[in-house]
Amino acid sequence: MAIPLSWWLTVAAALFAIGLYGVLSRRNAIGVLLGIELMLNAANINLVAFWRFITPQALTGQVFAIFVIGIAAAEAAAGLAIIISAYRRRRTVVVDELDTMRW
Amino acid sequence: MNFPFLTLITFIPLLGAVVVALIPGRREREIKLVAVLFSVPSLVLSLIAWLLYAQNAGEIKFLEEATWIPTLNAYYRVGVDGISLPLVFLTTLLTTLSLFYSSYTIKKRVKEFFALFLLLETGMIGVFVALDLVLFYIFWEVGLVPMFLLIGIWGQPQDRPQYSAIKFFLYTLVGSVAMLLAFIAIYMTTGTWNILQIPGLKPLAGNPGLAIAAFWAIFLAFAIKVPSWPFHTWLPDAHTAAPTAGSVVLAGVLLKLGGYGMIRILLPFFPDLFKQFAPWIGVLALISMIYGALVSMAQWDLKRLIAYSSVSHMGFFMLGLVAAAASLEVANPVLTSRAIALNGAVLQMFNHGIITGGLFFLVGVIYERTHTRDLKAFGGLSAKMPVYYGVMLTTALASLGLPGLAGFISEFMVFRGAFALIPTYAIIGVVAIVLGAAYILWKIVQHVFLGEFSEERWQEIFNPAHWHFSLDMARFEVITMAPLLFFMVLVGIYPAPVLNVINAATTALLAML
Amino acid sequence: MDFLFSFTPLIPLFPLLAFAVIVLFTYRYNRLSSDIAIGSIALSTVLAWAVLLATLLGGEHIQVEGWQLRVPWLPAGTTVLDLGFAVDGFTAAMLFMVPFVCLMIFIYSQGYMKLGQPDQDPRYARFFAYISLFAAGMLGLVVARDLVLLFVSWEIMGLCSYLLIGFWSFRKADDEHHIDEAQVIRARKAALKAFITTRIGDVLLFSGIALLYSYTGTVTLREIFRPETLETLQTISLLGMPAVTVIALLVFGGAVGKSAQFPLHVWLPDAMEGPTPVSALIHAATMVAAGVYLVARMLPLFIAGFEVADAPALHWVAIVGAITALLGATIGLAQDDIKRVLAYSTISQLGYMMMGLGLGSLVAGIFHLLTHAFFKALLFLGAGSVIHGVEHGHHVAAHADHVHTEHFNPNDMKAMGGLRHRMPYTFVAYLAGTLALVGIVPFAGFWSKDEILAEAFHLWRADGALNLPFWVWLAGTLGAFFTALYMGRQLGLVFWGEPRHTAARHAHESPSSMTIPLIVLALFALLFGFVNAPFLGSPLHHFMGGVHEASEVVHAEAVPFNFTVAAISTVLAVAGLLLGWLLYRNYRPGQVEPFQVVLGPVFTLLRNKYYIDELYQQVIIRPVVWLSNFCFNIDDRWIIDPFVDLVGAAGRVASDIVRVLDSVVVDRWFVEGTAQLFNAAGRGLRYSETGRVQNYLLVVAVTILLLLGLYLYF
Amino acid sequence: MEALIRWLVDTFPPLSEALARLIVYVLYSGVLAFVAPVLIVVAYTYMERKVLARIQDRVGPNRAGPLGVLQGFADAVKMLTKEDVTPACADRVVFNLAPVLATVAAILVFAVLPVAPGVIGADLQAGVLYVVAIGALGEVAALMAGWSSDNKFALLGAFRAVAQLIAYEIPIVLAILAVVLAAGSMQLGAIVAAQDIPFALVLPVAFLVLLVASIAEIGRSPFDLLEAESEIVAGYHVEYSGMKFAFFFIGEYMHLFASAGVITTLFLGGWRGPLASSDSLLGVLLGFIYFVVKTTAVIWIMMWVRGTLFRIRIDHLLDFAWKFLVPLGLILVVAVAVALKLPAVNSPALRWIALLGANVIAALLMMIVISLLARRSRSAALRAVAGAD
Amino acid sequence: MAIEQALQIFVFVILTLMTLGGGLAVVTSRNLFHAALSLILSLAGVVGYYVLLDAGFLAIVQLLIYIGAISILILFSIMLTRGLMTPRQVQRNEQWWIAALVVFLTFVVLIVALWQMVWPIADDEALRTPNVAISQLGEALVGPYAIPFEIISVLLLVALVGAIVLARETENNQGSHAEAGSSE
Repeated sequence: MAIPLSWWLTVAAALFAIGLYGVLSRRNAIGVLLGIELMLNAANINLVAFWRFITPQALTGQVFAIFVIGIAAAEAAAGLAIIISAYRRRRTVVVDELDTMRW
Repeated sequence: MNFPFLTLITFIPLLGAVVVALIPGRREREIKLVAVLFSVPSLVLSLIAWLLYAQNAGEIKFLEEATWIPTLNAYYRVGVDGISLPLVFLTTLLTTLSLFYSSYTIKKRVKEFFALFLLLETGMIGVFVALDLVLFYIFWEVGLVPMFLLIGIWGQPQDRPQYSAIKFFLYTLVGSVAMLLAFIAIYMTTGTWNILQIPGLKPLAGNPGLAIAAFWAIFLAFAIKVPSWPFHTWLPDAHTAAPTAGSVVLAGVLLKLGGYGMIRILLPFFPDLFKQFAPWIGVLALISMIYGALVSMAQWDLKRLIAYSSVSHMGFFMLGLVAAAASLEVANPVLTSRAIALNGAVLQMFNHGIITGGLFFLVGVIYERTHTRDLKAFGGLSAKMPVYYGVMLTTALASLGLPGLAGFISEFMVFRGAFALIPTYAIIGVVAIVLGAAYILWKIVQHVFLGEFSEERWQEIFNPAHWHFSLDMARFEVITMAPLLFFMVLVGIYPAPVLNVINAATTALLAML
Repeated sequence: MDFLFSFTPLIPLFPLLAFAVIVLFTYRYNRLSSDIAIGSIALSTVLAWAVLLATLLGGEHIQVEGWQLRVPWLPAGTTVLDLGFAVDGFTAAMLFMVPFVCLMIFIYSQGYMKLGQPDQDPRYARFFAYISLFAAGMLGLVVARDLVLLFVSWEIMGLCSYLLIGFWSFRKADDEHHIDEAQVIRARKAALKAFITTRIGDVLLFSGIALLYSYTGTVTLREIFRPETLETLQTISLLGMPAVTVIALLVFGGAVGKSAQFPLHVWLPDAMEGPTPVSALIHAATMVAAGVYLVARMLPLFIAGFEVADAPALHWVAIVGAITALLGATIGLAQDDIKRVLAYSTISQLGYMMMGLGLGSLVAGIFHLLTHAFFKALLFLGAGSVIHGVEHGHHVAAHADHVHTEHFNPNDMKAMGGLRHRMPYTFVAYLAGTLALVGIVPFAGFWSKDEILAEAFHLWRADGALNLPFWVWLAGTLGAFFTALYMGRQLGLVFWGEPRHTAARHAHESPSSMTIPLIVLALFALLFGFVNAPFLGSPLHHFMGGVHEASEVVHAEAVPFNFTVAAISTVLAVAGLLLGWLLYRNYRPGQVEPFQVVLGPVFTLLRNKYYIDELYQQVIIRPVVWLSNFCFNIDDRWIIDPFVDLVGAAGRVASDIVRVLDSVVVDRWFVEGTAQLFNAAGRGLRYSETGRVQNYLLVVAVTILLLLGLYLYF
Repeated sequence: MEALIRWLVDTFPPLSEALARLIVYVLYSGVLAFVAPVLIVVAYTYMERKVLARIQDRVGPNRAGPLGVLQGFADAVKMLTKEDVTPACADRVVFNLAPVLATVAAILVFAVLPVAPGVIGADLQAGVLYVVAIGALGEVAALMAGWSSDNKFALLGAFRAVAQLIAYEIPIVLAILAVVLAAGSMQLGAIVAAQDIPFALVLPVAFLVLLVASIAEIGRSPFDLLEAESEIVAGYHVEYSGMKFAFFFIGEYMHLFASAGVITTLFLGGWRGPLASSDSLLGVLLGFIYFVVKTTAVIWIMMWVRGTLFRIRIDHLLDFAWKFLVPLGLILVVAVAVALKLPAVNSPALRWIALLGANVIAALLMMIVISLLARRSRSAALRAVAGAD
Repeated sequence: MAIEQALQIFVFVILTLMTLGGGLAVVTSRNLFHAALSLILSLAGVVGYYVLLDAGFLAIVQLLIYIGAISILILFSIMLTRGLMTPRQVQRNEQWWIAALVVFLTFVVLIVALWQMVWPIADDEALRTPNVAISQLGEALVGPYAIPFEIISVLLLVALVGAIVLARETENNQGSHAEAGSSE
């Protein structure tokens, strides 16, 4: 392998940070969701990189990456359903305006 | 087996109770749904545990052990064998069905009802799985409170629910206090609370007087719960007053706590004393059987009738137990006969849970429609409610021990053992079977279903405005009864799946004595 | 041919399936349901006959040793209880009769329950479900290899009899179906009576089986009859008797209940409240035959007891049989209901069978069982056809006259008369059945009844003294006379003379679905006797006589044909028949009955069935009901409960005192103070909740950042 | 392919094996990306026109070249010389990317198709999964096109396209899953190798499901709702013209050929046929010919269907996928899995019979369920078909 | 070997540009549709990463599920809520600068952490042959990882049902809103 582990981890960390920024700063709920997807992918890159470099004979890393993808699918479906549901009820997907839980 | 089956089975309902308690009381639909859903994992897990339990191994499985109260030397120690496993399954099944049924019929203080019911389930299962006397005692008491409240709050006003609830509570409490004292006495001599170890240590062997006192103290606790004559009068009141689901669980599971205690604690701890006193206990069993049947025949209240029939049927259980405990000199392999008697006794508990639970559901069916249980008010309903008739008839026939249905198998085994070991008792006990047929067919079937249907009388008791489902059994009622009917037929036709498990455990237990 | 035996378990299965299918699925479709029921029993018949054929062809070995199949069923301690099926010559003989008669009855029922007609029975499909289950029970009984399966089938039949006798017990009284309220109540009582009465017998049988299982460790018939097993049973003593006798008596108790023998016979006549095909089913092929079958099956046990006891169970069988035979025949003389007469006739004929078995002859009893099944089914179905016809006549008459009629009972023989012209097929068939029942050469009943009497006669002559066989023979011969007498009376009342009611005048022949089974059964009533006719070499003896040989206690040779016996009974039969016919041929309604003129108060006694029902009511039922109320009062009002309440009241007083103390100090100060503290705290902290998820998330992120930083720093 | 590499290394010694391999694969992908599309589009548009014409009792193209064979080139020239219009409010970047993506998606499928013995771009372990995954790119392209056109018909077309493609992707996956179960591998090469009996004969129901669903997936009549002229003009590519439209057009025919090729590979034995083998050049050529012939046959069936059936309604279309094909596929997969695990199945012949049985059972079960449901249906026509009234 | 390594590094850099660039576009783009398309770009980069990391199966799965399913779903829902998605709208909330700061710090901390860490890299032999067949993966999923696998399945089912329930519920509400909505 020409590329050392730390590069991968750095890239993953960067992607994670970008995603986190999206989650924290987007006003739009779908934008938040996009950020979450990026974070999940960052985690996945880490998992696969660890698998590749640390335990290449074991399957754990790949298996967990698959689980993460599965969870991401579930999360996207449920999240979008919630967003559309909220949009239909409240006519908005701006996160700031969805503050029913406020004191 | 590392997977903590029993802990999960026992405590998921408790978690459910907490969750239900946290839902706002207005959200009745959600509360009902959550409660039912939280009772399902226990059911599934207990079924899985049953299937995983190696059929022909008699020993305790799924053992879990942890230090709990070091100062008391008390452990959190749970495990099941073939005797408790069917009862655990029975508990989870009946609870799930009760919750499901109640989610349609309970209208008042929904949240409290469901939370308490789940708590009750934890208490009941805990008794069956506990292998430590302290734990056993605590679970024993945990089940008491919710039941007390269920009867007191949701009971029918005309049945004096508060009176019945307090009666139930005090009766049981008297017994359990006596039991606790006896447990402490046992601990003093053996130094352990471990139910599995105590038999080997011969508790109270050096002090016969105290041993006899302890024996009767523990017996009192269990006999009240079973209930055996003359400690049974709480039963008809409690059953009558309790809401349908409460009656189901009361008859289906709570009575089994006593029976289970007799087998798990009384018999192994004091085998010799049990043998010595077997004739007396046998007499109590006979009185319960025949007296219960006779009183049952005198009832005009459907629920009371079934309540008394429970006394009679649990008498069968005691007879089997006595037969197993009192091995007289008979010229055939005693172990097999004793095992058969004990198998019959355990199976009788299981069957009684299924059948009488079903009967109480069915009483609920008619009560929810007419708000009366007076046998004289009905008549000719089979034409009006054919499905109800069919289901009730099947259940009633199972109760009276018709071959091909569950009740017969256990009665046959009990009497098979009793005839071999205590023939005189058996011959007297047979009378109860005839009486059973009489009160069930004469009172229940004939007065409710047969005869002429009178439209005027029906108009008096049935107000369509209060009943929103179909007149004949509604779908949720059929769904509630379906598993019970399935087990009645299954056990009646092919009892081996249930009996294999029981048999292995009872054989091991008897071999140990 | 042996592969045919593997079909044996299917024989009871088909009707059982029919039951399940009808009850669960097709109960809304009447024709389909009855077709399913008839089809299933027809299949069973075919299979049963195939098994019979295999047994016939299998030779001596199969007929004696039989074929069997075991299924492990009930784990019991270290052993396992098996269930199973078995076929031998005896079973095969029963398999010839049972499904076939059932088939005939099923076909007949289709007509009787008025399929497709406007007044078709509203629970038509259910009826077929029940009779299918009934047939399944009987077939299961016959092919059972062991006592448990036998008992299961036995009880299923009990249940079916309950359901079917009470079949008309819960509908509104209505004119359409000629149901009045009294009949509804009667049906319901009869059903309960049948079940409880037979249940008493069942419990005895149950005890017997449990004892047998306890002592021998097996419930398999074949194993029980092993000589060594029987010897063990002979040596064990129980209640002062050899165990084998006790068990045999208990088993016989079961048979007494099921086969309506003397002390427990009361349910059978009341069972007439069910639809007529049910009566035929109960009386001919299934229910009552079960008791006789059971005794015959268990005959080695009885005979083993015969050898060791002072008062052997076998004698009790004969005595009870003789008493029943006479009792039934005499009561039959005084009944008006056409079906009741036949019912008492059944009781009496069952007595004959028990007599035969009580004399130790398996074949004699069973032969009579088989022939009786055919001709009694025939008679009942014939009676049903008559009732059907008269009912129809009543209907027609009521419409024609526009009179809303007085209460009319279509079963009343005194309302009939002259029906031989209106219902010719029924009449011919009925006549054949009567002749067979009475025992006229060459009808079936002659051969079988004669064999029982000859057996008794033979045993008497062999001994010489006035021993038990003599009394049995005497009772049998007298019974034969009475049988002829009441049948003559019935023929005279029903078929001869002028119609005594408008209904009888308008009666008509029944549909072909009813008459065809009648004709077929009539043929059997005529011919079936020849399967064991002495001059043909008693084939049935050879076929099933050896069944119990393995147990080394039962003998099987046929008693030679005895002309004296035959002559005496035939002469008496002919005389009785003629007498009854002559006396009642021209009976007019309202007239004093000829028998009453002759017999006086005895006739009243007979008419009231020796007051046995009333006796039971006073001696058994009322005390039990009283006792149950007494126990209840002890429980609830007098002793136990009041004591409990007293204890409770004392506790309450004590608690009241403490309560007052508690509410002031503990509650007011501590508990409420704590609550207020937390309340205040909660009010202050609530503003941190902005309700925006991203704010919260930011907090989470900052926290994680801090934690990570801390982790790195340290 | 390997043989070619070996030949290259042997003939030009300075070439290392890696380099040779690179050259060969680059050449192959060049052929797939540039030559094949043109040939396929020209050949099959011509074929389609001819076949449709015959079905409609016409002659079809007959002017350009002998028998009109050059018609395709003529069309191409016309299309390339047309004005390239972009709507004013369009999202330009996305608008321009969409047709490229559509074509690329179709071409990418060829990378894993074994078109001749030993000739395959990449015999991936998860080959069939790749085929399915690439299909998703087409959906993205449709969405992009529809959204960026800023046209309500285009957007509706895109919606329809995505709903339809997603719906029919599931039966495709299920049908392929049945094949994968039967073959025991997801590698396309191995699947071809497993077909001693073509899977169309072993799993006829799966074959039919895949055929029908493929027609829907490439959006041809009777499932051409995404470009139904009478309803939404031309669907998602209504605003496209000229070169960009040509890309969509090429993409469509590539997709058609790719789908038919997948069906051929999975069900008709791919390149297999008498004498076809990777040993000799002749065998390879023969194999390629078999593949093309089989694929053309499948395409012909699709054209036949197009010429015969009329377009169905959008809700029926989705109902058909979700309520018929998906359950059928599920039942089929379960039945096939059970059939393969039956203890008695221990010889190829028995396997065949068991699988056929599983197919029959699945189809029957589905029919029963459908007829039961139809009896209860609110639609009188359905009930009449089921014979309920 | 050197060529191959250089090639790998080249590809890595391209992919990183795709991934991170796409990611930045996702979180900064004002046009949500573009953001979603950028997400696809970014995810495609991750696909390439997987290929580079010899996890071919994962790459295909990523392609199938992220690009084929999740992205489509997101695009779809963006279109469904299009009325509010106009680019004119401000897409950052008022806490964006705090978020940026925190994120940057997080990134720094992460980088520091992972560069400090000594990773237990496997030996060369193992590194060279990370050969994982799909069949092994499949057996692992139904073998040692069966319970998590089942839980994931249940989770997916729950999500499916939940999504449907949510959508349906709103549809019912839609019915009651219909009068109000029609006037728009």
